[in-house]
Amino acid sequence: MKKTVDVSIPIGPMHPCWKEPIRLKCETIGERVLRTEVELGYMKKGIERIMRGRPWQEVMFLAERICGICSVIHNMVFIEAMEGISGIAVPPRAAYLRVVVNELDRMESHILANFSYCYTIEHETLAMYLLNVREIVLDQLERITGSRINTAYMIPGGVRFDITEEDAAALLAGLARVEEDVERYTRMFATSYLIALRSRGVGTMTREKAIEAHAVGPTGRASNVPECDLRLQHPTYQKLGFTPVCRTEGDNFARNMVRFDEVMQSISLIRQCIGQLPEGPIRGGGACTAGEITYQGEAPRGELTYYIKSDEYGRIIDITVRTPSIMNIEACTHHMINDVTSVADVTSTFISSDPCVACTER
Amino acid sequence: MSLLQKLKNRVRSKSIHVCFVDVGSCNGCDIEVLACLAPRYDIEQYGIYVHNNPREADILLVMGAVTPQWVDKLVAIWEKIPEPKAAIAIGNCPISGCVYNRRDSYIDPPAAKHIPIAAQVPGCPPRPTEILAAILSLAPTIFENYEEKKR
Amino acid sequence: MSESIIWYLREFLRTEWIRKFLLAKTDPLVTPPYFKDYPTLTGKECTACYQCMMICPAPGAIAVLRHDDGWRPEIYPGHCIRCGLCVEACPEDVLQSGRVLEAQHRDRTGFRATFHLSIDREICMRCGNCCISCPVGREGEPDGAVLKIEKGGVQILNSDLCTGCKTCEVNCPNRGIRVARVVEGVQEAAA
Amino acid sequence: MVTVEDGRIVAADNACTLGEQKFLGEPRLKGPIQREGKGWKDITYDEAILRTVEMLRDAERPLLFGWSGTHVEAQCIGVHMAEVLRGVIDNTSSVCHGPSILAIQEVGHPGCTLGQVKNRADLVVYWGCNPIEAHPRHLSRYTRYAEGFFLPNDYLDRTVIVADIRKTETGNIADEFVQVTPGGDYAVLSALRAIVRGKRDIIPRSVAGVPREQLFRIADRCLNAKFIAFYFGLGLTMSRGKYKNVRNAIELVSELNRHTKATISAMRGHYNVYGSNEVNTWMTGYPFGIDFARGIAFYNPGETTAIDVLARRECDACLVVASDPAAHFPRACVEHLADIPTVVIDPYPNATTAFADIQIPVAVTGIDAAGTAYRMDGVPIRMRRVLKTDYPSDEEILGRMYAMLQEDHPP
Repeated sequence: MKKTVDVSIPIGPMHPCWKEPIRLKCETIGERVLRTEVELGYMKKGIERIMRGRPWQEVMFLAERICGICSVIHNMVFIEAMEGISGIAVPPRAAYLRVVVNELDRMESHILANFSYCYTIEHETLAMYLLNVREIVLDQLERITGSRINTAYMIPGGVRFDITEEDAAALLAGLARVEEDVERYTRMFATSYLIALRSRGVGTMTREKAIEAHAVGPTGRASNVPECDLRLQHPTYQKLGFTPVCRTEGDNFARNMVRFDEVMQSISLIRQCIGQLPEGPIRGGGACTAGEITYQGEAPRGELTYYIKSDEYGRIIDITVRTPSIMNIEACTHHMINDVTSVADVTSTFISSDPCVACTER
Repeated sequence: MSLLQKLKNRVRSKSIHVCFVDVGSCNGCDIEVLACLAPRYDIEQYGIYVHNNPREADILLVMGAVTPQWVDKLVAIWEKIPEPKAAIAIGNCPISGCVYNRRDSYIDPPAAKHIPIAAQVPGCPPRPTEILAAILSLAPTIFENYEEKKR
Repeated sequence: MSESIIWYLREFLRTEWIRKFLLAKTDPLVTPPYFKDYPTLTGKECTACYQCMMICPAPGAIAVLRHDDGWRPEIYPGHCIRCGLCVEACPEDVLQSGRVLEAQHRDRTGFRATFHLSIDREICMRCGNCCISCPVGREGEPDGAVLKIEKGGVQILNSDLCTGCKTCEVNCPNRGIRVARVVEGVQEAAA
Repeated sequence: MVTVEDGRIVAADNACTLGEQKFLGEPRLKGPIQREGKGWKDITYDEAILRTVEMLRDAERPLLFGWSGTHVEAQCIGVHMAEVLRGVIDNTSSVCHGPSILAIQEVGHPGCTLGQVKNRADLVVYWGCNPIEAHPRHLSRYTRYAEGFFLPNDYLDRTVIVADIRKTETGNIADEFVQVTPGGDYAVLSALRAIVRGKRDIIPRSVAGVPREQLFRIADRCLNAKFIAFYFGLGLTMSRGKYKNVRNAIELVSELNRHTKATISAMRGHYNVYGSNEVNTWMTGYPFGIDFARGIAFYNPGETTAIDVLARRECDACLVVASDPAAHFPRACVEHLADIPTVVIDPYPNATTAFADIQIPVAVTGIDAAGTAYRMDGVPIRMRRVLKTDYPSDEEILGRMYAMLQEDHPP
């Protein structure tokens, strides 16, 4: 009998590269990895179940705690979906502030993803650099919202806190520091020979495959699928004249570079927002009512969809969340990890698609 | 107290190996523990070294409301850690289940139901400084004179 | 390769880097003033209106307790998620956390809420947990209660007295009673 | 407070679903009925009493069962009747908290009244019972939600631990829920005793499905409490181990009493089952299952209890008072009950009616009859009557029967 697989190697659920519990089973021949299977289910808490029957002020926090890294976008999509149901208008100042906070969150998430990648390929210097830059971003987040993670900034009809002149100035100063540093680290990443060895041409996914697997977020955009950026459909981003970042290589390197570029893009978006920030109120009021909606937004990892049905008092009757990571994990196992040359590349490729297990399993 | 014991106390309080396990959190505490690694907080200057092997750890950081998948695995990980050891609950989830602790959810908090928890760091998530302070304040008291206490 | 080595040399020969390398010092670990920590008491008098309990999104995080010298809200660390909503909801400014109170005064923001009680008579066991645990009307006046078991079921006597504190909902063993809290964030126009 | 319209109660205030059903009542019989062929015929009270007395007179070994749903005065007469008849008298506790009583006979009963619990208990343990469904107002009147004198913030000052084999509705509102594998109560209680004794190191990783750490937590909660009220239900008494479980629970409580104050009580079923035990005890010396066949009171659970008497097919006439054995007894016992002449004295038709030859409707104590009843904590309470109806009370019916029986056996 012909032996097809030498050994099946499990990676995880507790593994130094994974920050969250997930298990990969790699079937290998020699060093080569033939297939990979993902085993999920270590984080299932039943958040959608406990959301039912609750008003927005409780569901908002549960939505936020679907994922701690991209908490702001979960909050934003949920709140904007509730506003869509109830026909609540957002004051323009609040809409711009939402973009500011959302982009800050995207920055910290992208920097963290790149940190994880560098950590996984054992480039710890760059990893620590990035982690330190992330602290500056978190400082800005804390300055505006009062907390570093799980900010609870948006409420139906507006945001919770206004931004003062000094805060805006401090924010811009912080962003300048971040910009300078990230620019240097991007150069480091792009020119380093060692990183290139581990990244260029590893885990390649073509545009066709990406569309087939419905890859979203930076993973999709690295494979030249710019239309997967849902910020193109958001009214505030349209006003800001947003164009997505896009690369064509579709390998680990491209995915990280897309995230670096998006950090730079976020900085410019925030600057634009602060520059154009209209005067006026930050809360418009308005109570949540009954209705049904499917609403999407662009999370740091890609397309985030909420389906919500509510009753007359704005309590959630039914809710379904589709998070980006599930598409990316599938795309990763079927199209990227296939036939990589070593087990070490499995972890780095998997991390490069920036999987978020807490999002996926809820 | 023997000289050897004094030496052990000294060494143990200056070299704390930490292993962390995420038993169903939202990631918030996870990344705050990661942030401790950042040069700003620089966990290693205090002699705390993070790595994810329970067999060489002294302190287990537990994050997350315990999901059914982890109930037995958490105990297994705890028992792999060599003595002297301690577990710290990071964040609200292992202390009370946080916002997930409602009827119909799948979780089984608190973590103290499954393994002995020596200290708790409340917060959702706690700041890295709070995590650091907890580890630093706990470690010497737990490990001090371990051999003598055991007797 | 060579380019990379040159690049690395350039990176490490920057004066800033060398200074950092030799005189490395971690930033002082300070908690910034704008951090929303656990709410603390301002010393103003609590009127036991239960708005904080109404808006609190975490189970068991806050409770308004009776002390010898009056009412006082108590925050339970380990349950509290430091969202600061109670600070915003409190009409008497009893609590404060970070810059929340200050920002609220500056922006004149607040919450407006209405409450609707509903009872599912099919599953209600009339155990009376809701009626007894309801904090409203416990002091003295007999007509001040929101709920009472009367005429074969839990009756809502004074729905306008309900503060939405959701004690009844939490203590109902089988979801027989529900309190809908319709909250909207509002802002007064700048004067 | 109840609302009365046209001589019927239409609504009751402050009553749970179970209590309200008691007050509203199902349709009651107009008068006594006797089985005739496949149907029933109406008879008068005099006829009914006469036939019952005849039935009991003719019986070799009559069984007088029930008594838990009636007042103390009627129970007294019941005991006298059993003595005169040299029959067996048993109450529902033989299929309910009988094992608890056996355990109490062995090791005593550190109990207290519900008023003490209400005012002092800061930790309430419900073991193997589901008060929300069986005693819905127990939590709100006496334990968790009641405003205690020493506990100004009632439910926030109290902790509730629920131990059961599955998560019940009471478990939903408990502070700590302990899931014990079925039949594992003895082991868990023993482990807790060991922990309270300070022998933590001998506890295995998990005891009957309860992790060691959780046992430590519970024990610590108990040791740190000021006053513990421990309530157990049929989940403890009627699961494997029976009275040994209860004995172990009582010993855990006395163990805890070395550190703090702790009391234990059973969650009794019928409103006056405690009274029945009391009456039997003060009159005969034994709480239930008393056999007068030898002329003196003889008590041997497993021999003189209703189930055993019926299962051995010894008894040849049965008087059921204020209870429903057909709904709770094993099949063999009910089959025998159908074979022998049976008289039911109960306000409402129930499952036993289907096996009875005569049913005599009576007034309900607390609604249209006055009487004394013992609460589950052993406090006698005089119950007043709210309605005036023509139904005779249990005491009246049984008194007449006893008077007739006494004529046969002059003292």
